[in-house]
Amino acid sequence: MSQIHVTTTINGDTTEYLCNPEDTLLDVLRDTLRMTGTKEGCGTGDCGACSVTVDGRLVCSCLMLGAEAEGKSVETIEGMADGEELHPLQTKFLEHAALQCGICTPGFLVAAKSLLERNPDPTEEETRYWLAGNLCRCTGYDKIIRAVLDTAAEMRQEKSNAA
Amino acid sequence: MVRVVLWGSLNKLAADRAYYEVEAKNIIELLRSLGNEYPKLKPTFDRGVAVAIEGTLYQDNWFQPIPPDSEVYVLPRLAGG
Amino acid sequence: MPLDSDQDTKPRTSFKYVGTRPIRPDGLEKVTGKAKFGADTFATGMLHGLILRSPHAHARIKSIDTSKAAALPGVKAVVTADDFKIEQEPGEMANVRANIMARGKVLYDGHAVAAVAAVSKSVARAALKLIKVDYEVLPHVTDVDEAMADDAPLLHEGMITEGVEPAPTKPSNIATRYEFGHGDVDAGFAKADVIVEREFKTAATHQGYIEPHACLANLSSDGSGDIWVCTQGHFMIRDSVCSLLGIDFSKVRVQSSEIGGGFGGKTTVFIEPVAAALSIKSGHPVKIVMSREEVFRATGPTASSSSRIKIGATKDGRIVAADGLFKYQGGAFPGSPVEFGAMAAFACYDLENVRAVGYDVVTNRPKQAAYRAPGAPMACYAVDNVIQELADKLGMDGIDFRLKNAADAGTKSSYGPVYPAIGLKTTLEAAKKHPHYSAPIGANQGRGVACGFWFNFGGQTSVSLNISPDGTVNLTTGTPDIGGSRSSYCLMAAEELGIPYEHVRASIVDTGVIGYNDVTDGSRVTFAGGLATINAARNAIKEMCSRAAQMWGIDVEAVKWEDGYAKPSGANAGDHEPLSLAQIAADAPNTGGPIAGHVECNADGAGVSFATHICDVEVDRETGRTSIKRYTVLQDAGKAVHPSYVEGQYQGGAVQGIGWALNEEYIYNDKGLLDNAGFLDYRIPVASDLPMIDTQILEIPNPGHPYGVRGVGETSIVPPLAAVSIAVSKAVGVQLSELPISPPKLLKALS
Amino acid sequence: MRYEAPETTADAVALLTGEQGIARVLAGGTDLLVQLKSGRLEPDLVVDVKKIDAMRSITAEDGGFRIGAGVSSAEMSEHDGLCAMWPGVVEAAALIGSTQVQGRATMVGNLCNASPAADSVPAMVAAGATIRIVGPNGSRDIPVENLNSGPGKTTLAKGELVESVYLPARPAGSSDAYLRFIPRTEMDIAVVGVGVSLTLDGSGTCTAARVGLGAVAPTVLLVEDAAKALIGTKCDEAALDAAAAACSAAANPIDDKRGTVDYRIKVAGVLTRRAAAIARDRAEANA
Repeated sequence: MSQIHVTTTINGDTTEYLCNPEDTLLDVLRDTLRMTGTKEGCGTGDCGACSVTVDGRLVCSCLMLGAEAEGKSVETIEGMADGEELHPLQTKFLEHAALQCGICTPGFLVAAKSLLERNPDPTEEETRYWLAGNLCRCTGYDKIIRAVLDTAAEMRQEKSNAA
Repeated sequence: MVRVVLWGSLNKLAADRAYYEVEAKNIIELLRSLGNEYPKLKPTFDRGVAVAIEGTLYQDNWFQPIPPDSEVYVLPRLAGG
Repeated sequence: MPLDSDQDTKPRTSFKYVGTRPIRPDGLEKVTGKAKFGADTFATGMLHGLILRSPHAHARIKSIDTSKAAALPGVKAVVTADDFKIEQEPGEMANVRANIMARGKVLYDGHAVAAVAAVSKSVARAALKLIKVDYEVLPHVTDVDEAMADDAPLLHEGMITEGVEPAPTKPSNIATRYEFGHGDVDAGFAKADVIVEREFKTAATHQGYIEPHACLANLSSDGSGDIWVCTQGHFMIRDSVCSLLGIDFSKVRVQSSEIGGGFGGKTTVFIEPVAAALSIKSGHPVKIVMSREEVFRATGPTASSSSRIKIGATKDGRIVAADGLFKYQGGAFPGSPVEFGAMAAFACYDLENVRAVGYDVVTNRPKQAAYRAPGAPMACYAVDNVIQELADKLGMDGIDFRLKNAADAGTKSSYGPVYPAIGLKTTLEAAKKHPHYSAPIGANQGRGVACGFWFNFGGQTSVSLNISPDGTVNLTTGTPDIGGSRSSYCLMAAEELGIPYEHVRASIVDTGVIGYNDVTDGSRVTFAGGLATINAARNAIKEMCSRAAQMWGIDVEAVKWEDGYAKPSGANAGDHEPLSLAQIAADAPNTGGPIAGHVECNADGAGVSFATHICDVEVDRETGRTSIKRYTVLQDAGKAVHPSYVEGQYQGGAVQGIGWALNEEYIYNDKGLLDNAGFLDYRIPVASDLPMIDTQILEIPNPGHPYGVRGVGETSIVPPLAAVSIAVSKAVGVQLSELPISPPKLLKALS
Repeated sequence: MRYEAPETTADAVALLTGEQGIARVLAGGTDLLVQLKSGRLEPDLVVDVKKIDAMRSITAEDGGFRIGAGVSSAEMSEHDGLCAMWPGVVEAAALIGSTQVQGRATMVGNLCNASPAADSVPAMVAAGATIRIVGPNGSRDIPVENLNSGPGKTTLAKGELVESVYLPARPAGSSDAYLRFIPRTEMDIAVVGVGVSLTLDGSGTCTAARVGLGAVAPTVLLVEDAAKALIGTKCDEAALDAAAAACSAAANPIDDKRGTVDYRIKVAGVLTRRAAAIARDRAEANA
């Protein structure tokens, strides 16, 4: 079984790897590139723990082949903070105690970031539906939703201050 | 003397009494003397039980003192999630 | 364990750090993706392990031929039950041995039969296909009532029911009978003006942790080496693996990874002994990561239940007798939590005459594992439904009726002991006062109130607290942090030492570097670990005071510790400049060497815990769909060390209970095979299913803890089953008696 | 397994035709990769069609829209013209799985997976959508309801694939709606799904209607009796009830882990009434 050579961009860096045709993007991220921030909770697109964005589009990396990433731009949790500067969502998740065990946290953060990029002022209902594909079994979602809404409010405030 | 109450189904393995009068200063003495008097209790005691002394549950501490003339309860060993 | 004699045993009430909401010490790693969970480590030369599982619910294994698999290039080891030779005493460890690798018979769909270790996942997958197992399929049973029938297929020929006198002569699927209670229920019912009797059923549910089981075993041929694993207890993993493989405990160092949820499901072994055996046999590190399908088919869901409840009361609303029969199936081996269910069932009420009988039954399902307040939710669900029906029949408000019969300090509990100070009435009174309880209810909506109880316990705990030269503190223990316990440890250590929270760092360390710790379960960690932390800090303070005493040339009795400083105290102490913890730490090399405080203890004195929940639902009468409109949790925490994580426990438990009530269930087809082994059809609540979960923390100090702390992790899953069920019954005007209340079931009840 | 990502439909057809073993088309992959993961499917060739321009776009055509086989439901939701003309089809596609899944899943993939419970299919059937099939013998257009022959079975011949789906132009006073029932609010497979498309004249009388019904038979049904019950009426309560009764009558479901026969029959009617009312109100707004 011959491997496929893939050139892609991950968190802004050009990255090359060899993968088997049946390897998912998640397999490549975790096992080949050892970027284990992206988690596998189900492998069937039902839990969202493996959320990443591909060309700005939120997807489950377990439902995409590694070979499909050729020429694309992939963003993962490892690229969310800017050096030592956390993304506001990361800060708010800590402040609101929006994580207990933390296994679903990377997926929630990546998915929530994608929401706020499209909709800087989501309602609670819009937020809950956008994140419905991200399962959390610890928190009952309450503090996660609050953290996302609070981040959105703060980011809007900063934007208006900057303007 | 200590008054010992065994949980229902364990009680039936002993003498099916409301309570048992036992001479014991701590948990291990209590379990030993009950076990010697009613050998059918031993396997359960060996697997582990909890003992409630004045409302507090003790699972392992053999030497936990039992106040004289107090009433204690022998219960299944607890587990949790 | 006894507190230091010089400490007063009355719980402390004023705090500087405890009760605040600082950022957890492990937070940064978890929001940046750096935190290492079970599947996140790799070893040089690592092999991939895969497990072959039974396609049958019940079958005799006539033969297993692994030769073709072993011969496949890239396969380095194959194991079967024959590789677990060490005989175990009859009991739990023997059952675990037969569960991790089937012996003679497969007892459920997904039961492990063989395992391989290979250079890649694809080679391992190919190898599994080459293993030939010859099965003789046997009749199966998965329902608890059917399993108790005389003609039911027997899982364990020769299993005689325990707890029955005289012992039965005929084997059955009933492992044990339990009975609890006091008084004379028949005499009690004779005094009753109103009696309600009803039968209930609940489905088996899974803990549903998002992280599948994963481990990496790296053992040498003599059994020595390391295991990395996601677990609620790495000492338990070490002891189990070593017992099953005949290895000295001291040869194996087990490190728990960050754990992606457990809820009781990671308090036993499944893949770890298999990975260890494969590693020894192959001479390579072996990593096994379960698929989600394996998690559902082959780990430990909780029991399904069938129960009958009969409660009688007088016109004035006083309960005179309560009788409960509880039948739990805990899968293929004895050990369902029915005794805890029977003990907890009536624990919320002050009863003169009470009896609870429980049957532990085996069926062709995976061996159950603990799930948050094991056994209590389904029992309290049945009881509180009948309690509410009684209140309605008596024309009494549900909370008033519960208050009138609520257990309190001095009540002889339904399971035996007399309660010390407890918080049930406080939660009921708070619920009655809560605006939620008086808010208007719309059309097709209903409101349910229910109470819940859990025992809580302490257990074996070791904590080391080391003072660093710069005056910061390393706190190490061995109970995996499943939901923020490291921040609670740091808060309690900071409180005791009088230094900032940020100066204390807590870590969970491996079995080679700290004393024994029981698993993280029973809501024990913040209570027991906290108790040990506080006493470790007190031991360190004693040492620091004696160092100060030597510096000042005075008696140690003349030194007191205050706000992080050693200070001279008393008339003859003399006038000395107080010494800070940092100063004492800096001088340590010259004053006697390193300063530390250690505690190895068995922490008893955990206080029982109670909660009351209020739930509003709305039902679509045309489709049978139920939605949760509003939910409020009121629970006693003793003392909330980090309130945010206490609220998180309340909210998480409530939502797991909501899932149990509405949509979660193990569905078996007519072949006895699991039909919904995935998150698609095993339907745990998603964000859009829920409102915010309001919480109210009540603090009735636990006399058994220096800060009054009680465990809070488990009780919150107990009330929701009844609260939701009662709310739906009220919304539709039909008394429901089966969980989950899935739409087809509810629509059927409505027609 | 081989992975190929051709840049023309012709190359894709050639690859599929040339493969001796099992060949599968990869569009969104949200069903295919689950089958790969479970081991139920072990194809020798997977042909990724997302590099084929013709399959990547939504294009206006004869007053309607042609949607390429590689277009995700998220992309559909972002297309204003499509949302205005076929809101029911778009909302159906936007119900497939989670936000993450909608970033990949395609309507053609949803159709070719041949699940009777596929969300977008009843809406496409109601819309009178046609699909363009390309194969070794050229291309042909067929009604969407004619593609599937049973659960997991299509009528595609060796080497054929679906290149696009076409949603026709609509007269004024037209609209559509899709409703499905699931136990949760998201993430479930439809227990029943109903798509209704209709046209009202100036007086509010229904002049044309189509009703698609999913998850109650081996394939998605076009329920003509339900359409008849609406045509010629003002889609009042009586007409909606008649349409509902027609769908309940047409339903021929099974008992499974997601629902019972009785349940699906009853809910098929309930959703028909609700979806038809939404379509009617939308159509009035377009009049």
